[in-house]
Amino acid sequence: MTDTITVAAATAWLEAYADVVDAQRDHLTELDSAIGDADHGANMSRGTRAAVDKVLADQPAHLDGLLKAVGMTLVSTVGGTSGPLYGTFFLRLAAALGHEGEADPATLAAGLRAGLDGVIARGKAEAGDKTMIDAMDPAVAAFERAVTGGSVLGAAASAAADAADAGRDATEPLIARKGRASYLGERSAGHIDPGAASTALLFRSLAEALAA
Amino acid sequence: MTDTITVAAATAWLEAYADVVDAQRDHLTELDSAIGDADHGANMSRGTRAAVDKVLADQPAHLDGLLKAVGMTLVSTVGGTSGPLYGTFFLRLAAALGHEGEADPATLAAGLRAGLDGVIARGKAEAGDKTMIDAMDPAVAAFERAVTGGSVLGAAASAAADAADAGRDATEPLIARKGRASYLGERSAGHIDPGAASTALLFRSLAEALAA
Amino acid sequence: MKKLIGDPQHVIRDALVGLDKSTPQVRVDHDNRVVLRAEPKPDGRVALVSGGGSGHEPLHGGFVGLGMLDAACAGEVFTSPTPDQMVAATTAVDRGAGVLHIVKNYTGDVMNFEMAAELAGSVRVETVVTDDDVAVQDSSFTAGRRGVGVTVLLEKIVGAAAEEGRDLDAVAELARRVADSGRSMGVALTSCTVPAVGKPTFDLPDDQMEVGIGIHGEPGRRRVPVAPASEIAEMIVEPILADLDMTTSPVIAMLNGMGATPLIELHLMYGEVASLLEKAGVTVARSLVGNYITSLDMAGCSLTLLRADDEMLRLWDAPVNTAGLRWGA
Amino acid sequence: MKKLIGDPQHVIRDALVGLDKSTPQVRVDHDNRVVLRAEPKPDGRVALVSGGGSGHEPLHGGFVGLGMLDAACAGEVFTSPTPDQMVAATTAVDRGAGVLHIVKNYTGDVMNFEMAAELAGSVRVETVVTDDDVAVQDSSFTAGRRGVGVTVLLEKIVGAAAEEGRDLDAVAELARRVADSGRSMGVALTSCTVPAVGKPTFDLPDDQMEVGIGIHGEPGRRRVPVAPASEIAEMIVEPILADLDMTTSPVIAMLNGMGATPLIELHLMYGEVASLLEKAGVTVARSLVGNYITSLDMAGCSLTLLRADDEMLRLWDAPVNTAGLRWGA
Ligand SMILES: Nc1ncnc2c1ncn2[C@@H]1O[C@H](COP(=O)(O)OP(=O)(O)O)[C@@H](O)[C@H]1O
Ligand SMILES: Nc1ncnc2c1ncn2[C@@H]1O[C@H](COP(=O)(O)OP(=O)(O)O)[C@@H](O)[C@H]1O
Ligand SMILES: [Mg+2]
Ligand SMILES: [Mg+2]
Ligand SMILES: [Mg+2]
Ligand SMILES: [Mg+2]
Repeated sequence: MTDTITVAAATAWLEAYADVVDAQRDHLTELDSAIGDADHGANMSRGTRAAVDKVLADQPAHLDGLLKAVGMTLVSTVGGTSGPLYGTFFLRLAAALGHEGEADPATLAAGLRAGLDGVIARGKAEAGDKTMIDAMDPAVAAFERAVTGGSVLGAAASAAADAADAGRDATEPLIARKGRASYLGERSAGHIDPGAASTALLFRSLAEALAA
Repeated sequence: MTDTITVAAATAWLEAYADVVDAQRDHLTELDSAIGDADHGANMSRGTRAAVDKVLADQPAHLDGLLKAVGMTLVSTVGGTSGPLYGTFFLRLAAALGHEGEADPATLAAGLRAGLDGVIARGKAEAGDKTMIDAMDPAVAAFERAVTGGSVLGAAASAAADAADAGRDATEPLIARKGRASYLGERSAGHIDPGAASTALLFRSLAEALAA
Repeated sequence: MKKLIGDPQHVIRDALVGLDKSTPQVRVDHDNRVVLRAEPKPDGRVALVSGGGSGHEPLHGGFVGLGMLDAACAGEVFTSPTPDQMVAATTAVDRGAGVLHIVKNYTGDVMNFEMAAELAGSVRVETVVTDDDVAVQDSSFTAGRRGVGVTVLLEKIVGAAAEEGRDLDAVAELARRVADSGRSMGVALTSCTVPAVGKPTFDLPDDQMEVGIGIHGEPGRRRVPVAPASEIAEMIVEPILADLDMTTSPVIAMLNGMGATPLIELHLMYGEVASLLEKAGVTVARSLVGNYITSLDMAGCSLTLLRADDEMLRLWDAPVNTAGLRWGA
Repeated sequence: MKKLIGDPQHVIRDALVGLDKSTPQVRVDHDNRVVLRAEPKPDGRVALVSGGGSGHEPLHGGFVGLGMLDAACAGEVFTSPTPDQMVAATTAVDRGAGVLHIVKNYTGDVMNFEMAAELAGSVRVETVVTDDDVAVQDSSFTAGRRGVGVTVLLEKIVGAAAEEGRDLDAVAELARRVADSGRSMGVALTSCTVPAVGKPTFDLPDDQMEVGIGIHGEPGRRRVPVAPASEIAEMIVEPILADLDMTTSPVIAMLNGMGATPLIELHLMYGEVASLLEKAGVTVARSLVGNYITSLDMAGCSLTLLRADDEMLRLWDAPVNTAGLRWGA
């Protein structure tokens, strides 16, 4: 058995993500109520559900087709801040994985890095700004380290998910410098960033899909 | 000592009324909240206070001047339903007592009856409609009976006040057929009418002023 | 109580200062609490005076100006103004052609305007009383139906007629015709809080609403569980249509907010109402959605339908320039 | 949650139905959730497109019509619309002279409009970003100041300029000048409730208010005890005047309600604001008091002051015919 992410696995990733976002919808909104505008749960749930529907209807045969459909659907159904950012993440990932039926660990690592770079380019946030970057950046780095160290995909994704969780938790004391939470100034401290929480779920879903 | 109501006693009546209305202001409003629009306390307090101010400033020498000033001030400061009605009551009372320094029990009885008739003419309510009439009508009747029976003014006023209290309490089960409370239909039952409550205070104040 | 106010006893005084400063269409006589047109109308035209308790803004002060009222008397919150105020307004705006008093049917308003008409001396006064609230049933056993939303439509239509130079009898006749042709019904999701009282007039649990309310924060005819907009639309459309056939001519429809209901909800409710009217064969010729006759900070809405003939529609479309209603000028 | 709605997930869809039916000035593209003028403007004129999250009504859909916007994109509640909607709006309204995108400064809005401008193909697009909220301090360490009330004034003034036939560069230049010349500040007495969430976004005790709020139900910069209107006026006037000298030319003043604040309170607040401005030597040339850019059912208000030159005042006075703002037409 070769260690790759297939179209089926990527689809499973997306489905797992949509499911956990639905399950955590109120929690994500709760987080966004504290330092934002109480829509992150609804935004992510609307977008991931639409992406699943699109992918199940289109049944794309290649990774780029699949992930591009996800990215486009997120862009055109989510809106807000998370729509363009998660959309960009998947569009860059699609481009990096290419017109293939599967991708090996190094390719996936490069794809995740490309996705992260896209989010940074679009949102212009840095680590420590109390955004989804604070979960995404350590997750991608952990994934790369694991792959470089010879881990199989499942283990690398699991390490990435753990790093994302830690990154998410580490946003709690931070004062936000990007997004809506930044308007609160010091009052933003003491709350976990909602986008970091949804990013942690993204990597946990990947780990689950690749472990299965 | 002759048994009359003097300008001083009438002034004391008005002052006692203004004081008790102030003290019961929130209670009157409470009653009006249940079946009206929550302004009866404010209305009566604004009007009686303005009437006291007017009378203390003008120092009218005769009963008609005094009571007309009270009636006009109520009309021009209260508004709402109670303004024209209590205003009319005092204007008719003034006319009946005439340009005199004092009035005997029979004259006062006739004056109160004239006031009541004025309120009925203006408001077109009948006994049992759940309005101030339900306190005023038995009060005036009791006053007349006492005077006819030979009571002194203080005793007659006290009998009137008791009758007004009873009339007020008797409004509780009634379904309103006049004023705002009538809009509630059957929901108006179970609450004392605010105007009946302020009328009971009017007669209690008279009894106090004439007992002193 | 959370309100943008100073001393709760002086809310009307203070609000009139702001109305005056922000509204070029009016000037305020602060002593009498009368809102007057900044530019009085020409001699020989019939003038329109209305007024009532405050707390219904923009009614009436916000409807003073070209094509609508000449003066509005502001009472205390939910309390009819006094005859003195009405006399001051009437004498100030009379241009020799007489004055129409527009009175909402409440015992206090009717009595105070009656006294004012008696006291207005040489000025010829006619009175129209609006009583369009179908929530008040058995009106012979009550103070009669309340005057609510039709008052707004009447002030607009009759204001335009007065502007055209009709005489007092014609203006009063038209006013009565408008009053007879309109019906309203309202619901409340919350009570309101009278500033001088400091707490809500009535308690309404989170899962209950009042049906058949007036505009004075009074409870309605009945309390029902909170319902979706489509069912609320039925609660306000059906009693109106049951009371007056609205299919015989086009109607002017006003979906009115009670003060604390945001426009997005009024839009949504209007959609539900419009689809019921369509089904019932009612043709809406003109519509108005917004806060026009309110109950302080009450959440809820009311619907007013006016059976409008061609003349009323033409007068409706005529220019109006007030703080609360403006077009064509 | 007490609201006049049906399914909380479909509030925007349902509200657009009602807006469409009640507003002759617009027609709604329900598939794209774009509000368009019923009568498109003539060829060769620059078109104005705005949009943003819903919940701010009448902004933006209520400002579509002659003299103001050509199209407005409606996002979910408090959520920027998507680039697809903006592209649909932009291509629908382009009359060959290009399109101005009017964007309130929020990360999501800016990014989605950016993507839309990239995707708009052959249509020439210029963008103006409003960022007038002085409550956001240290704007270099944040997402920058929020775009709030100035957006309304800009849409009116720049809409009039586009109507006159100016080219896209001139329209965009004017728009940036207006954006630079306005400042806003807001307070909230209550939170608001997002329909899909069903409970208030934040808890605010009965004796506390938020100072320095935006328009998305977010908490403000600080929480203070509820204060009388005169002190609240200081809280909103002073930070604006400290940020931009408003004495060098006359200003347009907008005292805006957040959605659940009744007009009587806005009048009263305007009186307090006007007297502070007078003392500070600020001349108010035009004023607007009412609900123009709201936060669902939030109680509170915001003040916007725009330093207006003669050209802006002339364009302000030009005819406008929209559901939310209308005069001269
Ligand atoms: N500039 C940015 N770069 C990256 N992520 C950002 C940026 N601004 C905000 N975010 C993320 O977006 C999340 C909010 O998303 P969401 O609530 O869906 O959108 P909105 O803030 O427009 O309501 C934040 O919690 C944060 O993680
Ligand atoms: N037609 C009437 N005749 C006599 N009294 C009346 C009539 N209508 C109402 N009232 C009295 O007026 C009282 C209400 O007064 P108030 O609250 O001051 O005025 P409003 O009802 O205009 O708010 C009622 O409680 C009732 O006693
Ligand atoms: Mg959000
Ligand atoms: Mg009352
Ligand atoms: Mg009253
Ligand atoms: Mg949002």
